[in-house]
Amino acid sequence: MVIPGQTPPTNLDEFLEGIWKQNPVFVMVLGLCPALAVTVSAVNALAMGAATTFVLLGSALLVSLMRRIVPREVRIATYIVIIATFVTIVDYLIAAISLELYEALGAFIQLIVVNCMILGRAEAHASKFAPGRALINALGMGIGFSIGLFALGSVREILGAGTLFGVPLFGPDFQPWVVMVLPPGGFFVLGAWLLLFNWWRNRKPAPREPVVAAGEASHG
Amino acid sequence: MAEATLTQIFLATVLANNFVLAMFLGLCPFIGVSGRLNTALPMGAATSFVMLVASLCAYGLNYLVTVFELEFLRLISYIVIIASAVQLVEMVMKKYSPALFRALGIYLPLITTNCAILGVALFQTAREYSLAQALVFALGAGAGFTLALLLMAGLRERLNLAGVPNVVQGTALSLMLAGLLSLAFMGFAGLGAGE
Amino acid sequence: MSEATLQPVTPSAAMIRTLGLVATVCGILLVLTYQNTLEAINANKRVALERAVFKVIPGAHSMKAFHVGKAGLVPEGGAVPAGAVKFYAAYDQAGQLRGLAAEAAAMGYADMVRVLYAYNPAKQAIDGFGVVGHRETPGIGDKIIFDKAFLKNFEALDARLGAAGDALANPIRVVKNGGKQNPWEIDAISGATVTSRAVARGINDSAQKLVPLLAPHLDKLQGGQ
Amino acid sequence: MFPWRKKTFSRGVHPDGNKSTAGSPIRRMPFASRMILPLAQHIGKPAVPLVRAGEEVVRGQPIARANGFLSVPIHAPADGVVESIELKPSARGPWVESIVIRVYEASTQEIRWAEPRDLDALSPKELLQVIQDSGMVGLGGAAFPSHAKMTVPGEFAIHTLIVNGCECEPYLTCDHKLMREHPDDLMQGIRIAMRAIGAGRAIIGVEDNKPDAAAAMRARLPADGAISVEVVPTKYPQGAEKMLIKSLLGIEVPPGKLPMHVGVVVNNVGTLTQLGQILPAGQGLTERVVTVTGPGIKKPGDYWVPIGTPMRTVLEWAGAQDVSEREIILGGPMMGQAVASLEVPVTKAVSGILVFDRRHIEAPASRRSYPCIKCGECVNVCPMGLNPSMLGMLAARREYDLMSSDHHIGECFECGCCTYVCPAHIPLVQQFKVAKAILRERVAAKAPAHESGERFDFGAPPTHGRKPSVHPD
Amino acid sequence: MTQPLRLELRTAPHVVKGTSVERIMFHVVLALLPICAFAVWQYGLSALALMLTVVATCLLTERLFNRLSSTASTLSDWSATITGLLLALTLPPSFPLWMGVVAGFAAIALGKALFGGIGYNVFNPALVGRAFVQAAFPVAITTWVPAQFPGRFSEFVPTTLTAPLMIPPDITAWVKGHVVDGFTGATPLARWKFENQVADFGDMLSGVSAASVGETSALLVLVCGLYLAARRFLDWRIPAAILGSALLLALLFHLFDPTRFPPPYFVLLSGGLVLGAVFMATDMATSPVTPLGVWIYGILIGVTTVMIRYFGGLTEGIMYAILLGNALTPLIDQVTQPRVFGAGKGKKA
Repeated sequence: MVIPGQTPPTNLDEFLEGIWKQNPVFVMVLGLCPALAVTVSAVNALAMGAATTFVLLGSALLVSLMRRIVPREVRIATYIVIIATFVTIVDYLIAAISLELYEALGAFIQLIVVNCMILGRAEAHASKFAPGRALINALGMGIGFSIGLFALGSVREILGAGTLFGVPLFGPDFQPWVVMVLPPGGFFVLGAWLLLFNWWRNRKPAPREPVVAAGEASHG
Repeated sequence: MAEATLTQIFLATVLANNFVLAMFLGLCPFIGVSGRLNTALPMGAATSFVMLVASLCAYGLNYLVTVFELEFLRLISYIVIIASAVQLVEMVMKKYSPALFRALGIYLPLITTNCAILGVALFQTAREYSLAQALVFALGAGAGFTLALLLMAGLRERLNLAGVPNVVQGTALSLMLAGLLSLAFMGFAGLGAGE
Repeated sequence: MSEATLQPVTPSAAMIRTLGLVATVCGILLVLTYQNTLEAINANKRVALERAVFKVIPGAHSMKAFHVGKAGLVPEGGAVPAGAVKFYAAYDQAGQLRGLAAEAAAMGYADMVRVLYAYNPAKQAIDGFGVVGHRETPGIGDKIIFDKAFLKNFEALDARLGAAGDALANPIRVVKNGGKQNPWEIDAISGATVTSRAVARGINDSAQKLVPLLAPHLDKLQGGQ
Repeated sequence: MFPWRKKTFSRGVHPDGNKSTAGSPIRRMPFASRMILPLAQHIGKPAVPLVRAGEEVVRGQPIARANGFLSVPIHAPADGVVESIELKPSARGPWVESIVIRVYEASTQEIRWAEPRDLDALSPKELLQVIQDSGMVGLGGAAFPSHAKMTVPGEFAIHTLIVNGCECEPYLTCDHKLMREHPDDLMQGIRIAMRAIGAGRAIIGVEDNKPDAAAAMRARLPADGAISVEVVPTKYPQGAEKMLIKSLLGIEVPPGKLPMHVGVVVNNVGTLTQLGQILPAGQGLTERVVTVTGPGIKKPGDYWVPIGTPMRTVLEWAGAQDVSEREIILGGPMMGQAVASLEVPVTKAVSGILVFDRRHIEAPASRRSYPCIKCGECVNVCPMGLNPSMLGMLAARREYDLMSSDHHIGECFECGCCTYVCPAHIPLVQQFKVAKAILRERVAAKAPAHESGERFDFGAPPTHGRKPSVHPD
Repeated sequence: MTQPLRLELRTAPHVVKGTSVERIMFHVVLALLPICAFAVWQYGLSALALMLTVVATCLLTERLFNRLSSTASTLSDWSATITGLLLALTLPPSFPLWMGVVAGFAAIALGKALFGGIGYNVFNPALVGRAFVQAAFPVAITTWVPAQFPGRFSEFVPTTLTAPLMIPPDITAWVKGHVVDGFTGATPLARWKFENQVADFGDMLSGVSAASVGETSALLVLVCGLYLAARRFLDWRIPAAILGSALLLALLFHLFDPTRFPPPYFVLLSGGLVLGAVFMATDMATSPVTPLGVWIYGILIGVTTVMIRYFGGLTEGIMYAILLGNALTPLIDQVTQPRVFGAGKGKKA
């Protein structure tokens, strides 16, 4: 986050923050429920990523626009209503676009409401900055989240079905590892990604503490 | 659609379709609060209680929303009612059972953003459960959540004394443990399906 | 929030004003979305349902949904009588009844297995089958979707009404793979017995209810009224 | 009530007895040319010297006086001259203030400083004073001043004196011999102790591997039936106070409490036998029986050893010529202390000297230590009902407070059963000793040493454990 | 005595019982060998190849993680060997070798190395491996071949040599060609569950039925277990509690409805109940340490096994029951701490 006395972050920094430094999936480990539940395939993962990004952008815009008039006592309630609105919107949009996708994602679209990352962004960023910056940051976060989901979904689809985006990769005789599309596989794949990240961070000579904003790490 | 019996719903929700281990609901508190046994139990109890309240509220709300054909307000009203229910529970508890409040109080705010609670409301709606089914479902969800939390807390407390490699420490270890627990819970698949 | 105590308290009017504003903005957004997507969503749902029904009743061209209960037959949209069962009637291009379809569900290995089956009143048999939704083990349970031998069970699965008219003459049941001897038996998939059982149980439960209720109204459905 | 049920405590272990010295009689060991008498041979405050360098002393003469209640005097073990009062190595390593006596070659066994008295004429209180003056301490190894142990505060009524003749430690046979060879002295000692504590009956507990000792004592039991002999199963640590009380009376002493709380005082047979010997004669404690044995000893046996005899002299006499690359243990193998120097003298606390040679120490020393595999053996054997497995893991993580608050480390009396059975070779007892020492420091730091009314001010007790009340033998 | 003094200074106790982790583990390996030999006699080359592959994978994986964590080799403690042998014994004899490699890797990596190695694992590694491949390859792990089929010492089951990552071929035709009369390709448990046929007592005792590599002869497993228990390398209370509670529960069900529930001996002899109870539930690191806890743990496993078998979707429940027992072990230990000497019963000391 912005630390007084430092040069204010550029737009690029804002954008990259969510993609790398504070990746919601790998660094902050937020929004796990949808991340694990729907990532049985790359398509689902991307769809979920897109839906979440949409909600992030919409709520960031609205929260940022209203940041001066929302009294602090009711700000959380306001944010939740705004987020729920955009989630309902995206819920209807997906149902209108593809019923198949809608059924694949199931109740987890609506559960975006309680994705703490979104509330966290609204509280910690959008409510403090102008719409332009808030949108850039939200877009970065959304893309970062989508990348995280894709990393999960693609591994699970490749191993669990031998395909990527439904395209067979290894020919017809490939034995799928069914466990990967089952719940344990979700835990294992995300766990393995985190292991990889830990290992990568540990092998650097001077490991930097991950920057975690206080307001976001506290609630699940 | 054939009706699932109450026993089936309960068993399936606690074991085979455990909210945490099979449906990935309530993962954040699961990872966050499962470090110690003495916090896991109150957290589980508080969550179960709120789930029951939320399930009851959601049932009534869903009825209203359907009657007045305001489906697009369902999600908003659910999330608002859950947040209010938590507040209400907190106030009632504070007034009538301060001891319980002291034990559970710090967990209640955490519960608002617990997707397992909203999950109970959303799933019972999607599955068109009757009131009795919905309540049993909520009970099962709470019991399943508490069970998973307790198991996880026990394992993590024990692993605190183990030589877990540095790379594995933290969330990665919790996820791997959850995966193994989830693997073990697969044994319950189909339990109660027979008769 | 401890910081709240340090801040000046916002007057209630301002809070209410803001909340009102938020509610208005959100409400407008919601209603707009709802109205603009409603048609598409309903169309999607209808198409999906039709596709499913037409798959289990080949040759069908149009379909209607009904509820049937003790009190009688009610087309979709009307007041649903208590204890009624929903089903779909499918008609060919000429408007002749091709068959009836209903949904069945039962607890399978992992979760509810939901299927759609076609009931042929003329043959008094189930002659179509499709899976609507399941969470069974890939590679085992999902064989119910494509296993040819299993699907063969539903080419003419006996569902005759019993003499009393309140239940099937022979309950539909599953037998071990290769053990089918009677037309009302379903040959289980070897290795996927639990899922096969769920399918049979679901269909049996549904047909036991639906077929007796339907019997008095069959002629009404014929012409595609 | 349940004759088919063995009278014993739960759990415990059965190490090989190795009591090869049990058959032979006790022999006497000659005086060394130089005796070293540490002023702190007992638990409590060190004694205060009464002599100066150059002063002549005779055998039995008090050369140091008790310093307060929890302290005992020291008597000269032989005729000679005080060479110096200086720092000398102790068994545990640190050098301690000791009186060094150069022994006259003509010194004899005669005790020349004694005042025989009629004990029956003394009140219990006077009796306790006489016991303190004799310098008697618990000879089983704890070295807790005997008069202090026999001083019963008013709120307790003692009904039974338990005489500990178990000698559950492997190798040791000194108590066994005393019971067999000096039953009359023992009976005399028991009478004295019973009077001092006001107990109406006394039970001598003997392990069933010493039938001859039990028979010898039974033959000398007084006619009034106040004293009885009970045979208990051979099991380690049968000789721990709390275990023996449980075995004989079926009573468990609550955690953190002393046997007095259940109306019992426990004394070692060695202590009471020697009390019966020296008290009527009005002598001081100048010698004790020591078992000298082990694979590295050529003439193993039990010896009357004058207190203050250097270890080297004892070992030479017993035939351990080459003592390099050996392990020398004071006490039994389960709880004894390895010595750091051969200049260390035999003190009142030394019940045995074990010498293991290279062959015996090499194999265990090279054993590999594993993480705890949770086999649960330690839980199965811990006589105190603790969970050493858990305690060990907590100790490795330095969770000392948790060990104390949740897992009762304070109850551990370091009997060694857990380490004895541990297949992962975890030094559990050592970890617990460290943990208890650290916890004691923490407690001391929290409650600054204000002069409390607590009578049993143990001062800074050596690593014998927080409560000397529970100690084998 | 002029030479420099070298005194050993160690803390008490100075004598030890003389058991060691290696010794215990080695004897477990010894006790497993007859079962392995019997399996090879039953299933021939395929079983042998599978056992060797799985054990080798476990050892290599253990070594790999030793390297990664820069610790000394832990192969000599025999624990990885035990994991490999046990894992192989729970797999079907026709299991493709490449899947055996996956199972072995999962067992050591997920079940053991993750937690820091021997003593720290919270689940039985062999069962973690087995559960992983059960979830990953549900078809292959429920494909059975008849015991003692002719030619088992001269040829592999076709599935054994499946190319890595590929689907094993369908062996229905092959089995028909090698069939011992009446073989249905189902284990006794599956035949009971889906066809309500209780296998012949004698057949089950001698192990002439389709099953995993090592679970065909409950008798042999019991004898090997008795050897270990007699040498005190195994806690007899755990198998006693598991088998006892399973038998009792099965008896109750059988008395309640003999047509629906099989006789108790069937529960005991079919599937991997005895193998699991004797060799896997007794894994020291993953079972409770307290005396009361051990009984609770065993009874829980026994009851869960029977419940899964009778009312669950699976035919066999012992593996999941043990894994769940493992998961419950810390909680069981927590609530069954022994009573501290002298502490009043019931109240906390």
